[in-house]
Amino acid sequence: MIAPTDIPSRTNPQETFVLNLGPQHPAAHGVLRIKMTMDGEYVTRAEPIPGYIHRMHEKMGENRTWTQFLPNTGRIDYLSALHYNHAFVGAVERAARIEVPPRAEYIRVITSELNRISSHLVWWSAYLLDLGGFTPLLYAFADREKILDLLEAITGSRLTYCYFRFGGLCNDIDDAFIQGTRAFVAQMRPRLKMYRDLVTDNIILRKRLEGIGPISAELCRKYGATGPVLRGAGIAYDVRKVEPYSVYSQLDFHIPVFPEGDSMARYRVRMAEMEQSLRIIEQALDKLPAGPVMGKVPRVLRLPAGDYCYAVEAARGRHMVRVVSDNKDIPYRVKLRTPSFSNLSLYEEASKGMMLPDALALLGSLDLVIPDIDR
Amino acid sequence: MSFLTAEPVRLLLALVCIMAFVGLNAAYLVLAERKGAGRFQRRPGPNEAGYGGWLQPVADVAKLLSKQLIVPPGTDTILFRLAPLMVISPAMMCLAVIPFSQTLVARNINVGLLMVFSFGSINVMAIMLSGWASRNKYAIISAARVVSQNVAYEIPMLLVVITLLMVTGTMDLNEIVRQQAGWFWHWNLFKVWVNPLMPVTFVIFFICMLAETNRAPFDMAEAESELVAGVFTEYAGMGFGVFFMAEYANIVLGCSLGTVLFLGGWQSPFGLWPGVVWFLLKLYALIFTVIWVRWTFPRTQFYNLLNLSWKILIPISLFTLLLSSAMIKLF
Amino acid sequence: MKASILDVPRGFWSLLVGMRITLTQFFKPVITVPYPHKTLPIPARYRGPIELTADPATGKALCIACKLCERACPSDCILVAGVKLKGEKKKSVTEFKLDFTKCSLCGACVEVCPCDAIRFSKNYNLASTSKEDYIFDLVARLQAEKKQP
Amino acid sequence: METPVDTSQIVQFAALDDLLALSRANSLWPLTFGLACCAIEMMAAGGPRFDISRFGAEVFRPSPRQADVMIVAGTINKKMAPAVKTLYDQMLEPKWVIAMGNCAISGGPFVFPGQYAVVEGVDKLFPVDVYIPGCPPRPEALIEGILALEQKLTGKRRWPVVKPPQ
Amino acid sequence: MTLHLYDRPGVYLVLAAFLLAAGIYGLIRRRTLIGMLISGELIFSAAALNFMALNRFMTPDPTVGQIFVLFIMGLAAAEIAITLSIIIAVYRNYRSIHSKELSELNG
Amino acid sequence: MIPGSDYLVTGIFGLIVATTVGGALLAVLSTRIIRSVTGLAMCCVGLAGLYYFLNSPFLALMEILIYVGAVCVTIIFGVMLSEPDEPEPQEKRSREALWGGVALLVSAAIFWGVARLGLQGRWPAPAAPVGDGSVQAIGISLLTTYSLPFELISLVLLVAILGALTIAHGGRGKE
Amino acid sequence: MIPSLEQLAERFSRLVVTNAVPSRSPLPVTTGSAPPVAVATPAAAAAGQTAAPTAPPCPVQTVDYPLKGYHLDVSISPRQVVLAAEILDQNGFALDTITGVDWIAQNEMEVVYDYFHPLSVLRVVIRTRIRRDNPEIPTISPVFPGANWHERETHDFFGIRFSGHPDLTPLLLPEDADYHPLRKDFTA
Repeated sequence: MIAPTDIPSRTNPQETFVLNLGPQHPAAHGVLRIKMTMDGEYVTRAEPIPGYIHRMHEKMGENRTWTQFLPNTGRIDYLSALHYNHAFVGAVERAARIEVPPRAEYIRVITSELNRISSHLVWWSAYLLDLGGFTPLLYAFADREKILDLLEAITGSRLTYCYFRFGGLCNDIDDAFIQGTRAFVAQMRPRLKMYRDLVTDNIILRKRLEGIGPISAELCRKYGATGPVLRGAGIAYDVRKVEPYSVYSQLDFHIPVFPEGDSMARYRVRMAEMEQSLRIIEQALDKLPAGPVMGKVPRVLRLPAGDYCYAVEAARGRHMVRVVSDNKDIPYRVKLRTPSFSNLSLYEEASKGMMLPDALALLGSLDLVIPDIDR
Repeated sequence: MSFLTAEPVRLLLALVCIMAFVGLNAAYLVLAERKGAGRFQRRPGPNEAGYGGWLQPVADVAKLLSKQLIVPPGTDTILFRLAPLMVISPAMMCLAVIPFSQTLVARNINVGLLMVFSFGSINVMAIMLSGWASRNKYAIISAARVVSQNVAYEIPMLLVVITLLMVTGTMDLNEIVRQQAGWFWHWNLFKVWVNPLMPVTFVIFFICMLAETNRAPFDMAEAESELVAGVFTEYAGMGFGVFFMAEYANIVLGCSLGTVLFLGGWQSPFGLWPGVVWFLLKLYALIFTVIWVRWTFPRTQFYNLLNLSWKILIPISLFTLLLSSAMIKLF
Repeated sequence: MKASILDVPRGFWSLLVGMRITLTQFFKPVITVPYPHKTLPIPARYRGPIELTADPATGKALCIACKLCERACPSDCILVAGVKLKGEKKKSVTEFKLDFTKCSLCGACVEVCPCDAIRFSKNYNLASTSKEDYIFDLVARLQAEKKQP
Repeated sequence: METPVDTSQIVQFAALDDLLALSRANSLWPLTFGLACCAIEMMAAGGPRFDISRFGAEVFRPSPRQADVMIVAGTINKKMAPAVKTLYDQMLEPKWVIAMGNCAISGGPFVFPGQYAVVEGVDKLFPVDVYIPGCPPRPEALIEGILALEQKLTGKRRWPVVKPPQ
Repeated sequence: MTLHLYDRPGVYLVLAAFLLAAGIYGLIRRRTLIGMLISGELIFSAAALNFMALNRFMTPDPTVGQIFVLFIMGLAAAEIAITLSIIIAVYRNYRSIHSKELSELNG
Repeated sequence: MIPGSDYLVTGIFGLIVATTVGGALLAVLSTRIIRSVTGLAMCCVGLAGLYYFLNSPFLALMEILIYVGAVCVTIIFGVMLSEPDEPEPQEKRSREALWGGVALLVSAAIFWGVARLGLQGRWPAPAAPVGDGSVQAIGISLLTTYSLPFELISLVLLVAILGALTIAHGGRGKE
Repeated sequence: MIPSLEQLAERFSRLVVTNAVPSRSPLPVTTGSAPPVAVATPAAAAAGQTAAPTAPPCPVQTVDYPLKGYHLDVSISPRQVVLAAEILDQNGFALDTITGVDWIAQNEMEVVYDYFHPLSVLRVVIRTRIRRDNPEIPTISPVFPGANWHERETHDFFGIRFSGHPDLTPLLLPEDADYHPLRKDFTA
């Protein structure tokens, strides 16, 4: 509704008109603006214009210490804050060669996977909201509250966790958390089945998503799209498997892949991923070793000069942190490679010639978090 | 001229009553919808304004009335103001012919069914005008959608109603109800010996009714996530409130029609309570289903919606039409 | 062709399944915690705006005004001042200002504090019509708390 | 002689005003407008656990013309500021603004000397009625903000005050 | 007696004449095809009203006029369908529906 | 009979006439095509009222159903697809005025002539009614006396639909 | 097709040899567990704090993944970035990200291209240096259309011009922004 109410200028009817979707638009999931050139209901060109929530994370990385940058990471993609914590913490640990105790690594995996489920639940509900279904949002949020309760009890916050520390975690988990998580896993499975019956198998949803917005594996590669977008195009690329970090190599799970490449495939990938996450959580809880949750860390952190990368599989795809150090206690450069940025960049090409509702269905299926694009 | 002068005053009174009925229904159906949605989603819904939220509609209406009045710049002022009126008045006119009980009908005319459909068709035009007058891109796109949707669903709707007309042989709504006297298998819905596809006809009628009233899953007029607020994007305050009211008035109308045509109207299966109670019971059961459907399904894609009408509903309803004409001829 | 015809009843069935699910939910109890009437338990580790802790014996703030938290804070929202009182080994805090509107609740200050003088409060439901309300004078708050325990 | 009539009229108007204020306070329709992290907590406040609809405030309107209260939930940067201002201008009187979260109050953790992007508080753009601090605030805090707005409108609080646990 | 205006054929006939005149005025003045179409509809309506009025006040069989009006309506619907499709086709090809700009159709 | 209901009925009749006249005027005088269509719709609603007064509720409803529900909506649809607002007058103002004058003159003359004919005509007294003019009677006549025109009209409608489809489709092909 | 690390290293060392910076003779590929610091020269490693700013003497080196987070580190001249992108494109790589680093002390800008392989664990870093006062480098967006946005972003933040880029208007900064905030000498 931002767009001033100008009259479509079809005085020369050959011309198409421009629809400014956003920055405030229900389908923009925040403040994305998409300049749509429309021919009737058909999109001839959809040009995303990000930057409406650029928050200078990379600049902030250069003017505070390594430790002080940590809270920022939880706010880049606030829906999977722990993954972003993990990537930055991992990069610094890699550079400073800090050993992380195994218990901490297992807890990191458990909390990260809980975070992934909660992130996918938010995506699911927001996507259904895009498609006009309101009730799933409420069901998903009810389930998500259970995850938030668990995470809040151990981290102290509900959304922008700052739980991981260089060398471990800021505090240990307790029995209540373990039991609560097991109970949650047990509850979540029937809920996922209910979601399948209520929404996934629903004819209206299937008709809306099947064959809509096909994205080929080659397109993904050319644009660097990762995560469920790439896996929905038939490529089993998952950082947890390809560049195993933390203790993922010791856990048994598989990467859901759907070859169709349409919105439904991306949808199904995420729904299947939630089940895999539950599996990972169960295994990690079983294998959880005893011991400390904090390794040996120097008091003042100075990283050896050089550049270091650390990639994690965030809920939206490959998130890589590249830190450049010049052997000071503040970073020389922090580069955040965020999945939504690359995933959105293919939108212009993928949405050509679609109808407006389909283009929005495609947009939602990319699962964007706008601050993740703008940083 | 007896048909003109006999009871104009009574007619006016009845119209006032209908207005009150529609207004009250609209206000409290909104509340019912919000509370119902809450129940479907396991939350209480509005319950802090007044005891259990009973004053919520009052608060909403008072607020809407006290909002600043503006006609946004660039709009077609006359049409912009006219459109809400055009939306709400036909629905009220149509309710005049609905028999709430054997005697409780504002004006029983022998072409009542036709009346409902003819005035119902004004609705489309009003929504279109409101979209056009807003001079807002979202509103115009939405208006174009609403028209194609309504035109597409008018056809199976009329076909279904014609099927029913063959069965009943009259367009007098009260007469149609009278024919369904007795236990509930005498309702048109279950008259399978007249036409074995009668329940299917009812389902088609219900779907078309949802589409004609622009209710989810066919709410193209106000496709929030796509078109901001659709045709209502530029409307504010009571202008918007009237559209809201019209939506619920249309639902009441559609469900009353469904009750009369298929569910036996004021006929009672047991005869315990007076007819009007039975009528309202059936009416609100249908309305509940409408709400239930809305809070269950996602919105259909626009061309799927047209496909549903042209490729599925119209052929089926044509088939039922042929079938019932054949059955009537044979038996 | 056959598949598309079969699609109609199948699709219709999927709709009925969905409606059955929402109807079962309809008859289940609500899960809302009506906030001002009832409240959720707030976990022990909940991070609210920080507050000073007092020595249970003397009732005075434990803070020694070492300013470590001030330096550790990523958002510069802490301002500490202290004086060295006569007869005491350590400095004691005279001013501890928290500009909560800049805080990101990261916990750096709490972790860096050498004498556990800061902790997270559980003020989870702050709302006010003035933003000056959130520039807390923690020393004054501590004293006010002491007066009316 | 005429004075009593006048006073009674004034009294009546005052009663009407009270009624209107009460109506408005119980029918705050927010604008669908999430910026960042806080928007998720805003959604959670609409969720079944907290259910903002109890106060009649769940009717999120996507069009500013129909909204009464703008919940600024998240950081506003300089690119976004003109758009937010436009949205505020497109809303009709009477309208209110709730600044939710530290970013909306003062730029929050994103303010540092020499920053180039963030607007340091939404009150730099237009008047704000209620401030809800936190990063992000809990949904209860948002409900508390709605109640604070109601208190501002009607002058009294109809709900019990919740003391946070120690 | 003056009250019963609705019982006098003259009122209807004058109204019909007015509609006819308005239609003809529009037909001359309008420069867009759709505008002309609307004026044409007015002329149709004038005829229909005349039929109805005469049917009501003059003829022995009250069904005749109604049937003719029904026919008029059917014709009008057919006319609208065909004209609008022509207009849209013309518009697609010439990007204008102003009658003046269509002169190239002449030759 | 309630006293004063005469006035009421006459008032309603006046309102209907006003709607018809106002609608017609709006339809021909407005420069915005969308308002013209609204005028046409108003005029048709007024006509429906007149039909009701002329003892034919069936036709009144048909008028609304066909004209407002179908014809006007179709026209608006056409308007939306082609957006034809009246162009700025390209000719000289004097010519414009001339055309306007001519149109006014012609239409005024027609109105005067026809209205005079209508008012002055000596209409024979109505004969005794034969049928009752109800829906049933219309249906029976349509299928007996007027079955040939009825079939013809159906044929015309069918051809019109097919023709419309062909024309519109052909237009698209040439894009 | 999944290339092996050795093949790739070989291919890039040939590229470096054929188009090498004149002053430098073709160098062998260093392999295996490189020292934790980025540079192989002992002098630089000893210097510590000034290590990173100097360009690595070895243009193609394989790196121990757990230490750095990538496998192959290639330094090339700015002219060769397109060629390098083409090689990686042919080998089925995908563009991870493009970014800049402002080495203000050396008066140079470093442009870093990260690549990953969607089918295997292979991470390649291509880096090049350009002069800081006239930062210009050819665009690789014809090879990887996804580079379009990354390059725009780099232009936003560092003012590096990508010659041949279709549209360098600010992406994340306001449309009229003429500042480059991630330059080390930037002040608001």
